[in-house]
Amino acid sequence: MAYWIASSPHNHIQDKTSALMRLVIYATIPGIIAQWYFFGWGNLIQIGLATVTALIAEFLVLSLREKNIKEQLFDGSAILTAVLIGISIPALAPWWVSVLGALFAIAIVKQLYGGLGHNPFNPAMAAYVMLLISFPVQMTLWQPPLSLMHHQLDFVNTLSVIFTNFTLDGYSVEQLRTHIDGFTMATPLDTVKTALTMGKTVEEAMTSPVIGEYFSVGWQWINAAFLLGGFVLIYKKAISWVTPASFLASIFVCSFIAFMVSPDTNTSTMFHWFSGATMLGAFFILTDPVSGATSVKGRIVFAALAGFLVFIIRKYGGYPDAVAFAVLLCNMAAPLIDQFTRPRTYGHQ
Amino acid sequence: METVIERIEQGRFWQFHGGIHPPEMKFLTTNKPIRTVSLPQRLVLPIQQHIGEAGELIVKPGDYVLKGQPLTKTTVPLAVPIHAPTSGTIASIENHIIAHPSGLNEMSVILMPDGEDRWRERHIVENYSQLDKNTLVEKIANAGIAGMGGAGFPTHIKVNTKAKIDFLIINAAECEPYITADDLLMREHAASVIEGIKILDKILEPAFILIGIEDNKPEAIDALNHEIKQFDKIKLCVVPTKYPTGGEKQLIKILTGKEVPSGVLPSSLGIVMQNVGTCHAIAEAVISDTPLIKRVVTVTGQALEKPQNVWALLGTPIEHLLQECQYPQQQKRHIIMGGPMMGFSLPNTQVPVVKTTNCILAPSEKEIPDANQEIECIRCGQCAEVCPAQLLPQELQWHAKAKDSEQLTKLNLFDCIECGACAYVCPSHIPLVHYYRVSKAEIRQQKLLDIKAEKAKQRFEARKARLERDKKAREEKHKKAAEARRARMNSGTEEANKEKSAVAAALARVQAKKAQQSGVQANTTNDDKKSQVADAIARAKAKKAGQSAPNGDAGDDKKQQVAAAIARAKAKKLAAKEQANDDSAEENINAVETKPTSAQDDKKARVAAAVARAKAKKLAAQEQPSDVGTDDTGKSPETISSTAEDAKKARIAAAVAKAKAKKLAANTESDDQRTEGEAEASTKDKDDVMAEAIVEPPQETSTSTQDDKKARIAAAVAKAKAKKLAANTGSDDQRTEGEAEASTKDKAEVTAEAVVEPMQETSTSAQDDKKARIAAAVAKAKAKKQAANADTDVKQVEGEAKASTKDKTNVTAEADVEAAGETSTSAQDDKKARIAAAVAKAKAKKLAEKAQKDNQTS
Amino acid sequence: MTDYLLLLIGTVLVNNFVLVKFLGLCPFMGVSSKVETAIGMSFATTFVMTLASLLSYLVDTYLLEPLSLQYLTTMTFILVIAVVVQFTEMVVHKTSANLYRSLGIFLPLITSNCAVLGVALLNTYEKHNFLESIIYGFSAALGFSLVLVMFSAMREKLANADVPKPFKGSAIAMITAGLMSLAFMGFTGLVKL
Amino acid sequence: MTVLIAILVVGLISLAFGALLGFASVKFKVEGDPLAEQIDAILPQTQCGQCGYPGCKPYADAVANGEAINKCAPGGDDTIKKIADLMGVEPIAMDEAHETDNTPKVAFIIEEDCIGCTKCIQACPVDAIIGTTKQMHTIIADECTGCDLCVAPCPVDCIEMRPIPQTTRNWQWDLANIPVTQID
Repeated sequence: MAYWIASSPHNHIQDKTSALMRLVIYATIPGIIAQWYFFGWGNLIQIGLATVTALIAEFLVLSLREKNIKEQLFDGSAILTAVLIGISIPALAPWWVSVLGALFAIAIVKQLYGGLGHNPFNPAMAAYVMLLISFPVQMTLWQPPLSLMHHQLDFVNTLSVIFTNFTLDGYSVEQLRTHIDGFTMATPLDTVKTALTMGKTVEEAMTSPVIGEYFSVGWQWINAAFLLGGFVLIYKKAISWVTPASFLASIFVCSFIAFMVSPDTNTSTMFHWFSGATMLGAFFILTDPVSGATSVKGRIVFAALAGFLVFIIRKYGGYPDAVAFAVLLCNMAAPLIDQFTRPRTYGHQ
Repeated sequence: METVIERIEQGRFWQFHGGIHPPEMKFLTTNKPIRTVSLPQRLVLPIQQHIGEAGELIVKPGDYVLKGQPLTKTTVPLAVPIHAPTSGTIASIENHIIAHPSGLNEMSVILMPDGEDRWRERHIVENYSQLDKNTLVEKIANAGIAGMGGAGFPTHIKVNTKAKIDFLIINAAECEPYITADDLLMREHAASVIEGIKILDKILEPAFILIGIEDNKPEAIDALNHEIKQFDKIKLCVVPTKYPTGGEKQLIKILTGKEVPSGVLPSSLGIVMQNVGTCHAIAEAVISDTPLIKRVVTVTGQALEKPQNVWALLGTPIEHLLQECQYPQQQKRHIIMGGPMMGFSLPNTQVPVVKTTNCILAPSEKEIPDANQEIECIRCGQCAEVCPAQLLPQELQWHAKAKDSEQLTKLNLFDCIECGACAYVCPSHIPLVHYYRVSKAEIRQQKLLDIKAEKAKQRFEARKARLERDKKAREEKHKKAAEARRARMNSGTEEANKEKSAVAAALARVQAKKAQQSGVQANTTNDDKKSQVADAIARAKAKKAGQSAPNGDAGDDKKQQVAAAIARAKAKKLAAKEQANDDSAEENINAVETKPTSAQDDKKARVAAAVARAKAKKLAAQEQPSDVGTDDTGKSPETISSTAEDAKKARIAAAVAKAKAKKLAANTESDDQRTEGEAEASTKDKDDVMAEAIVEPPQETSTSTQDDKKARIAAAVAKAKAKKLAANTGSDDQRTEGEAEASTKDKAEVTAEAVVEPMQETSTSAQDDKKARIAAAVAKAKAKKQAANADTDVKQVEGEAKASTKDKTNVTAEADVEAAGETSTSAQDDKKARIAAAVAKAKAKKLAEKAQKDNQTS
Repeated sequence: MTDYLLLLIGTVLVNNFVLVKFLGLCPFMGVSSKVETAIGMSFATTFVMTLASLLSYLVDTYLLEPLSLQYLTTMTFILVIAVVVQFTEMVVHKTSANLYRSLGIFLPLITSNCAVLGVALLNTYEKHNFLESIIYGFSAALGFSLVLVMFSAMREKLANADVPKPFKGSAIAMITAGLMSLAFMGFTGLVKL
Repeated sequence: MTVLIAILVVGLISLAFGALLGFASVKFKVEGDPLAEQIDAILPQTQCGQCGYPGCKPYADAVANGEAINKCAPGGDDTIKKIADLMGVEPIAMDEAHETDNTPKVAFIIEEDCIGCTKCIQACPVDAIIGTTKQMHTIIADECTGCDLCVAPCPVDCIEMRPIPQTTRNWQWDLANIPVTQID
């Protein structure tokens, strides 16, 4: 006659952390589809490569540390990190870039600190920053939208570019990126930044074909898709709405003030919202609970600081899209923010 | 104040932070009335069923008690009596398992009901309104009423507050899932609940009375509304259903918008909260004079065929309730006392129902699945969102796992009400509340230890100061005595010269004794105390080194010997110095000085002993692992016990040697005093460091000279015996170390006995010559037995001889006891006999151990 | 005025003394186990660096240059810094005893802190005028303090993380500092000097 | 010539600063070292001498100027941790020579054997033993710190160290020790 001994409470809601993670992964699907639609198979292949490497790395480290592999391998956190890396690096980056990134993210940034729940930095963004600083060339070979390219990039060609740097009929990535009129196309943020540094006004910068009719061909829809994914997450209570709202609000306020000060040299607020990795950062990266702040007040400060840094680096910094740097800087500040934004306890003043 | 009432009138209430909506599962028992249960075979009544002290038992096993008769009475204010739930005989009062998560046992009264259920005489009170406040509170106290909501705080204290009460809040929220006890109670006994509330109103005279009830109990709300129609002071507040609305602090926040400051009772805010069940019990106690002997318990859970609310007598084992509601005999039994959120799992079903038991939950497998795997916290913050006390559970569990109590107190761990909401929602299935309970217990334990350490520090300081004061006092006294003596000596009168000659004679005698002793054995008979102590320690260390040599490592052994050698050398040097200033006239002053210096040496010796003991313990520990390593496991248990035995013996030897050294110093001192013959000796302070010294001189001066002579004879006999023993043990040197050490202990022991004997003899009063003679006889018998034992060791007679010695020692042990028994005439004799018996028993025990050690070493 | 501001931001963020110029690493690693000690250390270092850059500027321009004794700069700077640190140590010992004890050896060690000597030498090297060298000293210390306090808050959390045995303690601290400097690379080019 | 000037200048500077420091050191004089008292406050005050010092205060003074911090057996690991935090050093494991199981123990006198020799009373550092010569002795349970100094001097070996029994008041929620199997 064995009695069951446990400490209260005895019943429990049934959702689990792995279900939470899986939900976030499913929420990235609209964004990935938009990316596939506008930029072809590039990112999908990168995501595949990153996921395989991430799982292998996680398996190795977990077996090394004799942890419960079955339980922790497929709890979704490694896959989520891999997916985020796959989405954020350029579509035509060589294969070893995403492999190295996934390896660094899982082995160093996550498992070395003690596995799930102990890593102070967001693994995906730390990997992205490491890759960007170690391989600046490969990491800035951004593929222009398919509609603007005069060469056709089907699956097999993309595969060969990723693995051999050349398409089947011998074009290098550089050639793929040159527009018919001869100049190399870059991301909208990059084009605007180079134009501004050359003293052009924002309108002139906006005329470049990369911008397209609204803010940017392709990129705006990808951001819109991630926004959609974000709303699903908020509705399903997987993430708290506070972080994205505060992040987008702080970007909006900064860019709005800058725009008011000098409309010529500053892009519009919506441009900031729907270009680069803003929406991805707002809903999928800043809301990573492990590396962010925990209390509600803490999250507001955390996200506002991130938005401010994104704006500062985009406007004055050397890198076109600074979401990754801003996230890392805020992860660094998170423990300090936590110490100063503790909520008032019941019965204390 | 007005705003609070206006908002309550409009039914608008405040909100508390967080809260969860677990499945209520109350449908299992809401549609059935409260059933009375058959009498169980036995009732188990723990004497403490409330917060505070347990009452004092006023019944003993075998008494016949009537129903409602009090079993314990209260002497301390924080105590609450318990009563017999039915008439019957008390089978026993013993430690029985109680309703506590630890599964530990506590003192409980086991009552066997006789089935007649006969009440004690009760005087019913028709109109309680003319009773004044104190009798009401006294009635509540005598009825043994404690909070029935779950805490069990004695009601008569809560009700007896001096503070001005604005709100009397009746907690009818019952937010815990599954539990419907209060709901059914309100439906069926709304009248007596309102009576109870009126009694509380009479005692506390609050400005308003609010009944907080959740909106998921419509029938109970109707029943209460019907009752409170003609009593406008009571307001019924129907609050939204949310767990933990029933929490004291949460309900106060909802109804009055006030927050109870941390660590303070709500009465400081002018609010007193009582559970509905308690009100019913108050009404029963005051009106129909029935003490708290039964209560409504919800026996529920889908594992039961017929879950229902029952009137359960206090002390009914859970087994009985489960049988009543047909709990199938299944292999894995999963039983919780209390609800699923705050209840604790029971280690077995013998646990009795107590005053705070409101639910027995027997869930089926699918209702409450087994705890699944706990994984790392990802700081998702859902627990912080639901925490009603607005804490940060994810930070708390991080520091609780790291046992960082300073951070935990900074994060206000003690404001956690352990409601379980955070652990309920945690997606990583971390048992958060369990971590907090463990940390809270650790922090409380640490506080207790700090207080105890503080107290120990003060006592140590006080003791040191006392010893300092005594030393100074003693020095002045000696200085005064010395001047007085010097003044008398040179005053040139007749008795002054006689005194001078007496001093000279004493000096001569001491001289002779020292010469004679130093001749026989260099270090053992040397009478200077300091060298004695150092010798003893050196010997003990050398012996330990000798012992550990066979199995310890060589290095350690060599260090021991070196230390022993140094100690011996130091001892000899000191002895030489002592010799030089012995013959000077101021010898007794030196004696005086040696006493205080010896006090320091004594302390140093004690420290050395402590260090030796610590090392001995370490050595014993070292030897144990090395012994276990030996192959014949059969033998190793004895050797382990024997090595532990050696370590203890070594410690005892060191201590006894010290004691002996002190005694010898006392003897030399007593000789001087006798020569002085001053009254001064007897006035020496009672708690002088040399306790024995006090024992001997006062008795000696008071007994007649004749006894004096006999004491000296006995002392001489003892000394002779000791010398003889030392002689023959010296002969069998080739015996192993253990043997020699055993024999030296014998010698020490014999002298210890000798010490005890003269003390005994001299302590008899003058008129008891006969008794002294008997005591001497007893001493002689023991000495003879002692000698007999020593011979058997020497001859090493195999098997039966040892058996015989064992019998003999037992026989002699009885003999001692009888001998002591015969002479027990006056009370003093009795005491002396007991001492002799104790010493004999200790000696017998030691002999038995030694004998047992003999047969393994041979 | 704006270029003073740019100098300040540039020194605090863009060429942060600890994470970009890698100066003052030993107190950065040594004192950062608890936040209170880190804050204490930050105040002490800020006080020393500002005062040291001020005095070294004066000694350099009004003593060494007219007598063309430039070759003595390093020695005199070290002398100045030693004096300032000794003075600070007395002040700290007097004002708060437990801060003095929790800093322990690292308070006198500020003398040998390369950031302090670094700021003095860089002042002369980059020909800062009087006001610039003070701002430079102060902002260098501000950068040092900001990173030190953030790093100590992180290390306090890392102390209880389930880091593999060989990496516990300063190994994981080094890696974290590496990742932090990675993040600070984002500020490159922020200020066009 | 310039070398002379250089020496002069450096001499001048160091003289000036020397004066400044002299003045400052007088003004900021600090006395006493509160560290020893603070360490003493952490120690469990059992005065048991197992650390090799005749009491807690001497051990605290020794630790203040350099003695190893892991010699306090009754304090166990958390005392070491507290001293390490106070001194800002790495906490080290308990010194195995002093390793004793520091489950809290209380001395107990077996009444039949006690012969009233008062030796244990003198040995007890906190006066937790009541009794005079020739009278029965007993130990005040909640004053006794379990330092085990009284066991040795007793000639009839009637004092034994008993662990403090676990009651519902000091139970510490370790569910593992309930003798019931847990089924996952």
